[in-house]
Amino acid sequence: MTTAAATAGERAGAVRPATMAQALGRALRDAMAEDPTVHVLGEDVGTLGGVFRVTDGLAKEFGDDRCTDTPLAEAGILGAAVGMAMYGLRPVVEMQFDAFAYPAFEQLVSHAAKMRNRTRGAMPLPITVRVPYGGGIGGVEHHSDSSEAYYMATPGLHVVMPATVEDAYGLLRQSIASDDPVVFLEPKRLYWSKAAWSAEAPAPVEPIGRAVVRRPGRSATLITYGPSLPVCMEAAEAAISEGWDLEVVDLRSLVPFDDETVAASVRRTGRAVVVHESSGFGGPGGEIAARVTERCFHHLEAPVLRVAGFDIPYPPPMQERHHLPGVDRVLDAVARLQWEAES
Amino acid sequence: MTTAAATAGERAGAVRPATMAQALGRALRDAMAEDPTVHVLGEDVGTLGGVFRVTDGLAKEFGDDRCTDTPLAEAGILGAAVGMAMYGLRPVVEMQFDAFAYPAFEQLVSHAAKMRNRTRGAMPLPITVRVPYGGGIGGVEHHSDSSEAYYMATPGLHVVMPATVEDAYGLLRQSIASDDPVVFLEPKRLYWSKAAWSAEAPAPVEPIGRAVVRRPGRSATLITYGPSLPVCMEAAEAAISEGWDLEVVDLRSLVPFDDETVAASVRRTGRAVVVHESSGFGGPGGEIAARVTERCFHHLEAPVLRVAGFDIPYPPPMQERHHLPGVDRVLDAVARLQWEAES
Amino acid sequence: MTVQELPGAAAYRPTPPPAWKPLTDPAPLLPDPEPYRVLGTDAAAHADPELLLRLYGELVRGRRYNTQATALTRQGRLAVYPSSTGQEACEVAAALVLEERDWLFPSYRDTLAAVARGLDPVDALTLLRGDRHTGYDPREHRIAPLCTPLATQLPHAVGLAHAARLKGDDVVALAMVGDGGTSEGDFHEALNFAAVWRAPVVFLVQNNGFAISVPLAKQTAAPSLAHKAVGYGMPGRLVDGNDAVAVHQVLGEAVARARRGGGPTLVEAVTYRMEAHTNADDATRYRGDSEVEAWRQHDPILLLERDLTGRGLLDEERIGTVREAAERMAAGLREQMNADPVLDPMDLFTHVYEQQTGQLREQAARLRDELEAEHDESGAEERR
Amino acid sequence: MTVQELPGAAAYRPTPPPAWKPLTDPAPLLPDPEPYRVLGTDAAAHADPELLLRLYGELVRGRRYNTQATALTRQGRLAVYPSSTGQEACEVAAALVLEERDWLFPSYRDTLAAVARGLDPVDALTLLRGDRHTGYDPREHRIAPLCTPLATQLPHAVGLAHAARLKGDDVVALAMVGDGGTSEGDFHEALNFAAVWRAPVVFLVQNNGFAISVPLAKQTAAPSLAHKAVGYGMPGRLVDGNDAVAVHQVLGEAVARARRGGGPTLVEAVTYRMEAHTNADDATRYRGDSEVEAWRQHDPILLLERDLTGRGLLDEERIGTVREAAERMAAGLREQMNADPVLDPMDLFTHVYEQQTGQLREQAARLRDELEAEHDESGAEERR
Ligand SMILES: Cc1ncc(C[n+]2csc(CCOP(=O)(O)OP(=O)(O)O)c2C)c(N)n1
Ligand SMILES: Cc1ncc(C[n+]2csc(CCOP(=O)(O)OP(=O)(O)O)c2C)c(N)n1
Ligand SMILES: [Mg+2]
Ligand SMILES: [Mg+2]
Repeated sequence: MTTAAATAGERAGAVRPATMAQALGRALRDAMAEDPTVHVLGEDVGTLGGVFRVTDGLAKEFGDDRCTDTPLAEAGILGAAVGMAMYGLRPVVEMQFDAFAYPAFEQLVSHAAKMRNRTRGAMPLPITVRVPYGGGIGGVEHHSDSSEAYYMATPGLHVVMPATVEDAYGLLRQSIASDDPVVFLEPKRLYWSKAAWSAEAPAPVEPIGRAVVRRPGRSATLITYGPSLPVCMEAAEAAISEGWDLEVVDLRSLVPFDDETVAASVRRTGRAVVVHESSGFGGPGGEIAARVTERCFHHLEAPVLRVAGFDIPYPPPMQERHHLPGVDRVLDAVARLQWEAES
Repeated sequence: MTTAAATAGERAGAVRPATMAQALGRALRDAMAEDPTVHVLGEDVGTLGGVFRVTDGLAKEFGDDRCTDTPLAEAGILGAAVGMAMYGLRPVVEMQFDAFAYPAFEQLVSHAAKMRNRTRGAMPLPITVRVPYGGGIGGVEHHSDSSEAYYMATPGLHVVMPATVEDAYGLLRQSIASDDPVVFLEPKRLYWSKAAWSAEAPAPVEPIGRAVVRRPGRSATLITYGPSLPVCMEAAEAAISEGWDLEVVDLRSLVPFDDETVAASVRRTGRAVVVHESSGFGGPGGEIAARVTERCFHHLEAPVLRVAGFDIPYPPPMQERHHLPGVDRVLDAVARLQWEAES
Repeated sequence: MTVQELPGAAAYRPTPPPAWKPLTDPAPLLPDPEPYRVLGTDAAAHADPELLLRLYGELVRGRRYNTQATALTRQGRLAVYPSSTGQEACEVAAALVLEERDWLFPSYRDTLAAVARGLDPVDALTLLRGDRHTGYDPREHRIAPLCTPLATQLPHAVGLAHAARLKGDDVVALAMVGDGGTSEGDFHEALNFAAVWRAPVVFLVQNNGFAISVPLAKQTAAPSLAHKAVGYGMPGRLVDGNDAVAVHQVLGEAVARARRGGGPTLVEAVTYRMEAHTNADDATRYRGDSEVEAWRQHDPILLLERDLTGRGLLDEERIGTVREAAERMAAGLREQMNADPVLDPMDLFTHVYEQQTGQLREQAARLRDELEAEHDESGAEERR
Repeated sequence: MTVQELPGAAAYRPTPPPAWKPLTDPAPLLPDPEPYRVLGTDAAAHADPELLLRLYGELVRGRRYNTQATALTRQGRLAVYPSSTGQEACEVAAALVLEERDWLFPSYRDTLAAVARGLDPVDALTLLRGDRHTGYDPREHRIAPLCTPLATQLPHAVGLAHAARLKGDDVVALAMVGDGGTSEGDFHEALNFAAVWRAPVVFLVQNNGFAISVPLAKQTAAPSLAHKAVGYGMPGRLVDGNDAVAVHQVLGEAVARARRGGGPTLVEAVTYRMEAHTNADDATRYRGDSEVEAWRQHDPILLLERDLTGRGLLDEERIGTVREAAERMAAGLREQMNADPVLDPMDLFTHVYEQQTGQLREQAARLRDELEAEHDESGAEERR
């Protein structure tokens, strides 16, 4: 090993266990340090550091004007962010919980998503809307919604969902750097998930819009993202003993959607299950299954199946385990992929 | 003909050409006359009779308290309707245009949709939210959105879309009579569509949740609803000369979804195209295609295709004809249903 | 358009725009410059002793309920509890000021108001325990579900009060919201609807100084939250939220006005959240001890106790009796909350719609199968 | 908790709740009871003649723009036009009061303000003609896109003004909204943010008496819309919206206050919409002729013309010159609007995202094929 390499190694900094929340916080910090136009705003993001502590330390390091506790009004927050972006800033908005982004729906759908298009490119809006989302943390009503279906059905928005610590950092940096509005969905129950990671030299990640095969396999493809990735990885491990070698594709973003990677995988395996926590009906799974089928029809041995949350309002925490798609349901769906045809 | 029959015929009233807007207005009137708990509220619904004149005459006949011009605030309107329903009234809300329902999104999603479930059945909310929706009328920005994808992804809401004059009356009466919240999507460009219809003795229609085969056929199934039904009917006529006998299924409601009728049709024809005006990506078509494929996989000669609006913000009126799925696009999709396999 | 023949400029009097009506006098709508108080003033002598003692009993019981609920979070019996410790005067007065036929619209912090209105102490906690979103039939005690999305309950209160008035029922709705909640659009829309409709509704803002970590000064620049009333054309009232008697009086007047057709009122009660936002929050991150300490001297129980003791209405013995009653309530709550709630997972599908849809039937069947398989398996394990 | 030793009730002075600060004086925030006027009062004599004549010219030009645009709807050259006839004083004053570096946030009715600020008269109409959502680069004249969803532009103005202040730029934002728009939650949230942030923004409410068919009395019960300011802690100002000089003065003061760091102001201009809501609306369904007639006597052009003529600043000849200029503008507009806009359907996919997504590329390719096929076919037809 040459000295130069050693120095680079040192500069790269130590690889330590980090939580997703820490990686997200670091992404905000680094973005703010590099680019003075990056501003963070939201409820309790300043002094408190956010209810999930993702913005911890930012107000101290960059001042209240760069990391701002706003009045309690989500339409106002996003609307103000639109105006800030119109003036050339790069606002990063935190919505406190998924369901509390709904008051900002009109600003998101009728303005953030449409401003670039409306002005024929003259006025892009580089806004990142961070939304802690999904269930599994025992939250009371309105604290566990999965609302990606709403956002993906809104042309003009990017919809990004990290599932790993590395992606949390990398995708958030990319989102903030993007000149388009990004709805950045942070899986609440992965906030405290840990991985070895270097804050000083974070590993580069694939660009937004690229799906990644997290586990290669030959029997069938599990298509998933965000909070359901760990479930699928676990299911894939468990499937080995059943004789299935499952491939796991992490979408990483719903918009843009990576048809190539997904279709290539399904063409190889001939079978697919889409797994997500959001309700099934009208959820992302329908779109994904339809796209895959359009592209891979003659490669499919069985219809693309979906494992999703039930078509019910998110249940009380004591009942949520029945609602959330777990390993068993994924394996059950895999079992229903018409393996008889094989033999 | 016996005298009794003649009298019944007279009582039934004359069958005259009526527009969808007239049938909707009549449905409101009859519901209000029959049930004193039915209240209409919204912007300009009183004196003006609504910008589409659907509520014309109601304030005069039933008074301002039954048909109320509210302040200009959609969350307030729907929120007040929630409270009125909690007290036992049966509010019918008019949202002036599709995109102007977005300010009420939180009230719709977090309250209207969830109240019955939250209170374990103790407090159902019989609210009908009428939304003039879709494009094709040359409306300026924000006046032509199709937002059914948002509503169908929200458990607890019914989503109903009439496509005929008879259904306009019948489905609206059923929606108002329903003890659950209904998002009632009125295709703007069909408001002035006419059909022979008797206001005095409106023909009964199938219940909400039942799809109807509007045109039987054997070659392939067009699955559609609302503003795209006439397009599909026209396409089916045009297809005859190409040698295709198309079946047209009118869904009439997305929630509940009539899997039986749709799957039965596709099993018969072996091919299907979903047609809607809403953007394709994340739109209803994905869900429908996925459901159909799950149920009819081995009957399908080709993947279920989708003809939909592009994945773009609704364009300016002078460009909308390029965006809206028309007869040619439907026929083009039918042509892509892999007919070679046939011969 | 032709140029008209005009008199010289000085000769014509400015006329107001044609449709302009002389303004309603805003003066009666404006709140007094300082929060209204009774305790410690001469007015206290005129208060009904029975009411005072009732308020006192409820305050003590309420405080005990708060401390017990917080203790239950530590024991893992309650997932989360947003305590109203320090705010009991508002909670209790809001409950007591209403008639049985009236309606209460609590926010997520107002379990105590619901309990003081007669709701079973356990049923009030199911949302926060996590077994049921709403543990009670709202119609039984006319208490709307505890509401989590801030300020969204306010238009409900307006709609309900409006509906009652239309039906000719003599019903008032009282809706509770926090200082932070006043920033939401729904607050604005609700108050405007209420005023335009002259709906019999009273809005009680508990200004407890914070929205989680955000202090009032970052929430508003208004002279007071009560001043917002003027912009809707309703009276705004400012009251010391730790003075139970004052809160009861001010709310009582507002309820009476609403009842006699006088329309809505906005009441701002100035109080303080003595505990953290919830048990999961760390208040030391955003406020100092000295502020909390100052408010401890202004504790609502202390204020009332001082007054009652000073006027001979309360002595050590009566205080003891009141506290014992509160202890009994707490013990009962503890005991009941120690039992695990019995839940049926199939309930998930029961109340989504009046009639279960086909797809829900399918999903329910799938879950039933899973549960039976689980059951068989665990049965098999037991048999082994 | 122990019972403390207390002095007798009468002996202790009530103390305010600890964190309670004496209120800001609401008095300076309250609007005067009647709309401020200049024309026809002695104050008019002090106004700058040059400004008066400039205002007059713009009013006449603005009226002509309005009538021309409405005429274009009849000729099918404009899909729809929400005329600001009768409201020109507000439109023009809003435009003229701003510096070049400032920003204007118009509502869908305010094409005229945009034009008076320098926007090309045709570019201002693309939204309403239907060829482009926004026919101009907002940064060129610092005019935000004409905004259709009511009140949603107000938080944008606040955010932009806030951003400018943070950057140290001397920029003021002026945002326009109607009386109806004040009922929306976004109005509330924007004003609150502006006041808390002391953002350099001026809110101009054109109270023209109606929101489509809904009269002000069904919109609010407030003494005036300007009174809403108090609830945010900003000054509220009430002005005769048909008195161009008064509007210019009141807005000018508000802009100056914003510029020197004094924070936002809410200005209510009392005016009247002389035409129907748009050409598609039938105003006879909800209002009588006599009301319109009364306002005709209070026409903004008439008021100013009277004053200027009375004081010898204007005569038939100068009026003629002004009108000729307006006619030339109208003729130019007519001519330009007679040309069909040339549109490229492929534009539909160009500005959805910075980088076209794969699915948009596919869809664009499909449309291109369709268009080519169409083209070939019509070509073939022509050749036949
Ligand atoms: C619409 C919405 N946004 C955000 C939240 C998250 N949240 C819960 S409590 C709270 C602070 C509430 O402050 P305040 O209204 O003053 O009530 P308090 O907690 O002081 O009783 C916030 C931001 C929410 N529940 N609803
Ligand atoms: C959020 C929203 N709701 C409804 C509408 C439909 N709408 C267009 S103009 C209008 C009335 C607006 O009245 P006002 O604010 O007084 O402005 P004016 O038309 O008088 O200029 C309505 C209800 C809209 N554009 N946006
Ligand atoms: Mg508070
Ligand atoms: Mg108006």
